[in-house]
Amino acid sequence: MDDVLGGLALLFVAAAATAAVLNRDPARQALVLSLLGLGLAVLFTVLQAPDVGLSQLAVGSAITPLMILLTVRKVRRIGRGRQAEDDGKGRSR
Amino acid sequence: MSVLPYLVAGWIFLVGVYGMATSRDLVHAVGCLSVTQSSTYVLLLAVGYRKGGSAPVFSDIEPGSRPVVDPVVQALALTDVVVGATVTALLLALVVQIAKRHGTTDPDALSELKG
Amino acid sequence: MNWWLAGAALLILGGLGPCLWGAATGGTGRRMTAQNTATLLLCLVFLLLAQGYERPAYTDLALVVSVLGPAGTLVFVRLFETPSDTPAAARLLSPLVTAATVATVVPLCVATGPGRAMAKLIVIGVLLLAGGAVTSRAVRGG
Amino acid sequence: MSRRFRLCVLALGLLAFAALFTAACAELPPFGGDRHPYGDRAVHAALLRHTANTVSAVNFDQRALDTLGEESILFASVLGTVVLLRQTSDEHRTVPKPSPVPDRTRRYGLLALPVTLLIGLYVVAHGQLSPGGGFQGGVVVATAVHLLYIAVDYRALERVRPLGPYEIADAAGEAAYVLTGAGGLLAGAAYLANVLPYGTFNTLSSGGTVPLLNAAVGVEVAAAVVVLLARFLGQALEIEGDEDRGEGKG
Repeated sequence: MDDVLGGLALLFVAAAATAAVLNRDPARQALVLSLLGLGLAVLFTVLQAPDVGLSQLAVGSAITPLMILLTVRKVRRIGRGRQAEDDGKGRSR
Repeated sequence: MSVLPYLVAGWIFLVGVYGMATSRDLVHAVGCLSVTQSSTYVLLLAVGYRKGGSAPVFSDIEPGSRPVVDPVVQALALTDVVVGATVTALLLALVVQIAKRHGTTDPDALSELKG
Repeated sequence: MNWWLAGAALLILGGLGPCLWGAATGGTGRRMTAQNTATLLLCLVFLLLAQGYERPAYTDLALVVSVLGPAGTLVFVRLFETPSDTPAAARLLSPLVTAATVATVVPLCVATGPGRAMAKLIVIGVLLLAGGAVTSRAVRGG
Repeated sequence: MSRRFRLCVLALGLLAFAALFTAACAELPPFGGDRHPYGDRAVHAALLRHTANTVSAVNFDQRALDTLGEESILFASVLGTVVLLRQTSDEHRTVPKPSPVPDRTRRYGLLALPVTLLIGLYVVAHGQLSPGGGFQGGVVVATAVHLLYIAVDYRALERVRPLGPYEIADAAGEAAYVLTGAGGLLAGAAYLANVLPYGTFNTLSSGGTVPLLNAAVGVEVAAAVVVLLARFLGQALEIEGDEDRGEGKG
């Protein structure tokens, strides 16, 4: 039974890691990363490391996605600001 | 089953590096780095696992009543998970700075800007 | 053969696997619904693992997920700018998760018997149900 | 260097790594093997010092100096982030628009906050007994504070989060760890040596200095994450570059 559980958790983590890399939009990647964190937590618990699992859960479930999404928002705001600036300059010329 | 955990750790590492190298957005690259990082935790914990073992935590079992897995590798991975998250934050802060300076987070466009 | 572990394996294969597929493809609403369902199911997986390995200490993980999981989902609800395009089937998911929670927590309570451990299980169950009810509404935009 | 050429180099590197790594896997001790000399000795040493959670014993007693290093990395990266994301002279703050949150979510957030806080403190306090500790519990505590932003409103968060005390707490946590270590020197033993009485096995006060160092890390991590997120929130919601910045520079 241990082998089956461990194998399933490992395959889930491998699939989640691949999906996280292949999602090129950072906001959507953050969603898959949070699932990867959850999968890792299960894998660590199956490998009898609940301490590490708890660590992964605490970090991966809310804090990391929040930081990534805030960065994405900031970067997009900068992009929009630049766009507006360029448009303004184009009109004044 | 005997080498599957090691191979999965290797796969996560490879896929993370591939993502970083082909990324068109630095925020995405930072996400890929954290994927790569997680491969080390998988490898470490796989090395410390003992078949039929339990967690080396004796709040709810008698010491010596069951075989336990290796606590040393767990301690290594545990601190790095949290410290790694703050390093990710530092990298994201750098990305914000780059976006402010150059108005883009595409690494290819950035290298064109440089020369 | 340990039935608790078998249940956990079944939840990973039949619950978390499809959720990963849902979160990695498709529209934003679908992805968020999948992520939300995955966190709620994960809590049940931890409860089953704790019982299956006969380690009451492992329930701490379920306790942490029962509050941080909904918090994580609310982060996405808060910061995703695109309008929600939640699939119609999402309505069916939340009763399904509720039923799964009850179907997991009640047998676990029976297996542990009265005491501190059972109180902890009930607290986790209540937190999970409350969090699930709020987040699944929030994901649907209500 | 063209993109195509770069991909070829990447493929070569990845293939070489895959080949070497697979070869190395064959030589590694088999997964789930029975020989863990370091692990067995670490468990033995932890039990001698009455620490039920041997992982915490390794972190805060046997390898406490390593943890000091890790903690310093954490401290340094928080410092770096604070410097990078500070408000510069050509930027100004705007008041973010309040965003509508459904009543149901708001009520849940306000109820979940104390519960999450309590769970976080429980995880920190039981670090030397059951799974958990300062690193994990600190993050949970910090998440609890941010439920105010996630489920209520940014301004509600700003009211309970005067940043100064959190920055001081961050430094105080780091200092407490260093000073507890120096206590070992004062007692005539080595730096970070476990000099306090070990207490009764499997009680909150067991483990000598382990609970103290654990609490110091908990304070530091919680404060660090709050400070970090405050900077990100400030940048994403409040700080804006001046419109005439491009002209001033050019």
